[in-house]
Amino acid sequence: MMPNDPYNQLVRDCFSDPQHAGDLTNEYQITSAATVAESVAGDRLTVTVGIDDGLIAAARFRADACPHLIAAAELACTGLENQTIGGLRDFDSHKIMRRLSVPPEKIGKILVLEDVLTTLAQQIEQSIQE
Amino acid sequence: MMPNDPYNQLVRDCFSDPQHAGDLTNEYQITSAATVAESVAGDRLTVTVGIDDGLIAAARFRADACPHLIAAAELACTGLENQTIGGLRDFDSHKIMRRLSVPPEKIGKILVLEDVLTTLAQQIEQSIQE
Amino acid sequence: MTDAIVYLDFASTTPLAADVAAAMHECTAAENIYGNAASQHPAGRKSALVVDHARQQVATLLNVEPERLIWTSGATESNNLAIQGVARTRQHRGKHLITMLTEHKAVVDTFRALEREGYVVTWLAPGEGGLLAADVLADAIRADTQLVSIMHINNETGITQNIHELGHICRERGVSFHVDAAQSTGKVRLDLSDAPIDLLSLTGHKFYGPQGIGALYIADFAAVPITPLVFGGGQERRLRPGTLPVPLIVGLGRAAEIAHEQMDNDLRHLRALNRRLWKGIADVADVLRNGSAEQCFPGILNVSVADVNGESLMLGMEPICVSSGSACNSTSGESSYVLRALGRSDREADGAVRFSFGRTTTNDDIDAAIERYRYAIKQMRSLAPGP
Amino acid sequence: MTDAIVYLDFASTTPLAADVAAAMHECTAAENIYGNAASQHPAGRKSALVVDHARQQVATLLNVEPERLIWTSGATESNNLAIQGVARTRQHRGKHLITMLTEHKAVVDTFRALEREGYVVTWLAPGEGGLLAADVLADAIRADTQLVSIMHINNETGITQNIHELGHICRERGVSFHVDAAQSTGKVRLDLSDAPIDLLSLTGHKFYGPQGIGALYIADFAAVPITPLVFGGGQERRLRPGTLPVPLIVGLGRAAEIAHEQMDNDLRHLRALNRRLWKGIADVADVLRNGSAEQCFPGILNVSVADVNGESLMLGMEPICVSSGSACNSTSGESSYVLRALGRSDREADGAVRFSFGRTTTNDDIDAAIERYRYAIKQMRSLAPGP
Ligand SMILES: Cc1ncc(COP(=O)(O)O)c(C=O)c1O
Ligand SMILES: Cc1ncc(COP(=O)(O)O)c(C=O)c1O
Repeated sequence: MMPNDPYNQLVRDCFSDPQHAGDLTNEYQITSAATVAESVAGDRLTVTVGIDDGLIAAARFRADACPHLIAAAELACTGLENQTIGGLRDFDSHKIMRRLSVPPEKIGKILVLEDVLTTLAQQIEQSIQE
Repeated sequence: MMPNDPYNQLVRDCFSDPQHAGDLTNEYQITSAATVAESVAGDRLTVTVGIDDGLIAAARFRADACPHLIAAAELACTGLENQTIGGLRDFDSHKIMRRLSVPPEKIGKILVLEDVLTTLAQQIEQSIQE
Repeated sequence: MTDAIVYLDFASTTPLAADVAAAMHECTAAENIYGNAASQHPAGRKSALVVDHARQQVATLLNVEPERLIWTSGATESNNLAIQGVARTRQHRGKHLITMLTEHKAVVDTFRALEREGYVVTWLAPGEGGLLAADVLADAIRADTQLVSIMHINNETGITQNIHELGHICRERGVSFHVDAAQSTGKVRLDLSDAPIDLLSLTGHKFYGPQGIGALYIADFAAVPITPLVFGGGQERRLRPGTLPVPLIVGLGRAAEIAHEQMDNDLRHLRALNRRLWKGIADVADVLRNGSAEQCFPGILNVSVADVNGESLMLGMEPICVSSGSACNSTSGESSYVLRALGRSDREADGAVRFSFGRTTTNDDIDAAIERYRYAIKQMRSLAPGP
Repeated sequence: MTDAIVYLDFASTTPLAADVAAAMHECTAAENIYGNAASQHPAGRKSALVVDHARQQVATLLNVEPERLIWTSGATESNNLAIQGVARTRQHRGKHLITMLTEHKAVVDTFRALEREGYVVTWLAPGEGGLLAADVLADAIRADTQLVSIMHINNETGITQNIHELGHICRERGVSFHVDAAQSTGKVRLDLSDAPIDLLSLTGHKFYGPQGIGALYIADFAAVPITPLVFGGGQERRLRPGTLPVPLIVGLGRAAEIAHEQMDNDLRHLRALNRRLWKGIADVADVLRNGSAEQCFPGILNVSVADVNGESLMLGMEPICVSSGSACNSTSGESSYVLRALGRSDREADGAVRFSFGRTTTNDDIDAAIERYRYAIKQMRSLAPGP
């Protein structure tokens, strides 16, 4: 990586070989997916989680987005697995942004990820109550 | 000589080793000298001729002037020797300027030479009449 | 897939030709030329001599008299000198100027700056195929129009304007005509000897010459007087003072000479590469070609898809070096205004890739680019959420 | 006497240092760096990296932050950008500007152009020893003064202004201060870290760097906003757009680094050469030294005689390359306005010779110059008519 590279190595790794790209089948007690589209740039992000026994057993994402958001989604999915569903609300996007060295002008874009996770949390809480 | 040299080889030769620089002693039937000073640039040119039997036996110059005028004076002195004194009036400065590739903006300066020779011709004609 | 850099961004800047580097090296090292070309002493005259020679080389390329060329630092400066220069000199006659929406930033931003000063600019939209129709230009010219500036080859699409036809209209109407030929000089034949072109900008680093040197061609100094941008010594007819960068000028001259000799070969080579590249990607689903093969310079192939993020596509293209229509690769923060002026949507402009290639590009380079482009599009699409 | 060229015109332009040439060659040939530094792809990033490094090298030389430097094509452009740039941005506040009569053409002609546009310029004359006294500057500053521009080292005489003292007066009075440091950068210590200098111009080819590249130092972009001369891409904070000339920038950076390391040695060497030269010609009848040893940069020695034609003296000096105060060596057609402002007569200015030397000058070069100067003066004098 060159010092003036807009993407750090973690972004590049997550981007070129995302381990959590894709969807989930209905093998979990709860499978829930949420999509948020950002209107200006047209970025879209879907996150799907599979819940078993109150724990996030698996998390996957799909994105039509810039490399930083793709990488952020990948890191988020990695981090969410084996967490309780509270993790969706406690999610610290700023920590991820620091790890990914997201430039200031892009921080707004990455917040889409928080929106998706919040939406997911709401959906799941609702489906548990039902 | 480089093509963009402001001085052609003839100017350079006349400048670096003028054969007719200097004055004349009174060994001629008539020795006459004239000086013209150009007011703007401060150029000064003296031409001295020695006349024997109506012929210019010797011609010399002194100059505080630019290289083109020095070279023109040298060529003029060379050309005048062994001419009749009519040569002072018939002197063709344009031919010399062509040989010296005098740039257009300098032609005015070289005309100082014509002035000197005309003055000389008048002086000599007068001294013959006396 | 290849891990080595494959450079397909020749429209941005070209590598220095080996012969150009050699000429510059010979000038500085072998012939020990370093004098100030404005000095009359021997060291200065040595410099002036090679500067004159280079001016002749560029003049030969354009088939003009060498005295018509003014050295500048590049096409940005040449464009500014021409446009600001004419506008300012002529402002007492009228403040109306004409250009196109699809010009390079160095033209667009110059006109925008003049607008802020009170000049009135008509921004013509391209018509069919990105071209400016002659009658559209004719209709735009007013009694107070002082200058028309139209680029020759577009830097993003390669679309090539009919500058001769447009120039004739300007000449008929007595309006000065400037051409930004940064992308065409040294690449396509440009005979200015009886072209109706008053001013033309070029830059060395687009045709294998050095970066930081360009020129402005001025057909007639008396007919089209220009107010300088910078003031100082008497260099370049007082239009562009400053110590002449002798090795750069030597490099630009040599690049012009090589371009002149190689042009037909170069063009043949580019046409073959262009066909190969398009053949390799034309069947990617929903791919759009920005500019048709007929009206485009073959060294550029610009293609769009609407359903992938431009920035990610660029990263996915690495280590193939191409240029994008996306916001993130530009300092302006918006997707290509050129492609949008051609009718592309924001998303299509954002998902554009400009492949540009040149004398040293090989079939292998093109094949690597095809493979990578197909792969990147496929990856992006497979990663995307459903509609 | 020698027939080989002896170059003593370092104040006009310096030969490229071998190490600078090597750095540029390494950049282009060995490391194969040619990308557009504004491109985000790998080839572009390679270029951006070396550009950043060079900016740091120049910043170290001046002891400033690299972000404060804008690349330009040279000091002519830097001076114009600073002076026109501040004048235009500030014109609503006031149109009064201050400079000196002894500035370089790139400053003088810029102010003259602004005068034609309606700006009011106060032209300060040098006082004792060519220096501008602090109180003279203080008295000239008015309520509507926007900019003071004073050169550091004079290019004809080497006279060195007290820029710190002058800058403090400007700062006290809230006026922007620009310094043309074309002749001093890389040659004398210039620590801008807490200097009262807002803008400073430099150019590469005066300190063994390449021709065609320079920089403008801007202490505070917000405090001293500048209207650009050229418009285009977003390069150099939009203050100076255009594709960055990467090898030139690398060369300038390396030249700055070398200058930083060698400065004390260089200065010691120049002082010795200066003393040797003056010792060799001080006894020529009626020779005048233009500028005293105490207040002059030692790389320049300017001497006059009143009774010889300047142009012929220059030709007589060949093959020693020096610069003259005479009309014929300049494009302006008048003898040195700088020397006349110092009180020299027309004839004294016309008969001036500027010897300027540098890192590679040897004692033999100086001795050859002494011999030739004495010989030429003798020849001219022996050829002159009586008084
Ligand atoms: C069409 C066009 N005009 C002008 C320019 C500016 O050239 P330069 O960056 O050499 O000043 C470019 C390239 O950047 C260009 O493609
Ligand atoms: C004092 C001074 N300022 C400005 C300049 C202009 O520099 P450049 O010719 O590199 O633009 C020079 C040299 O020519 C100079 O000596």
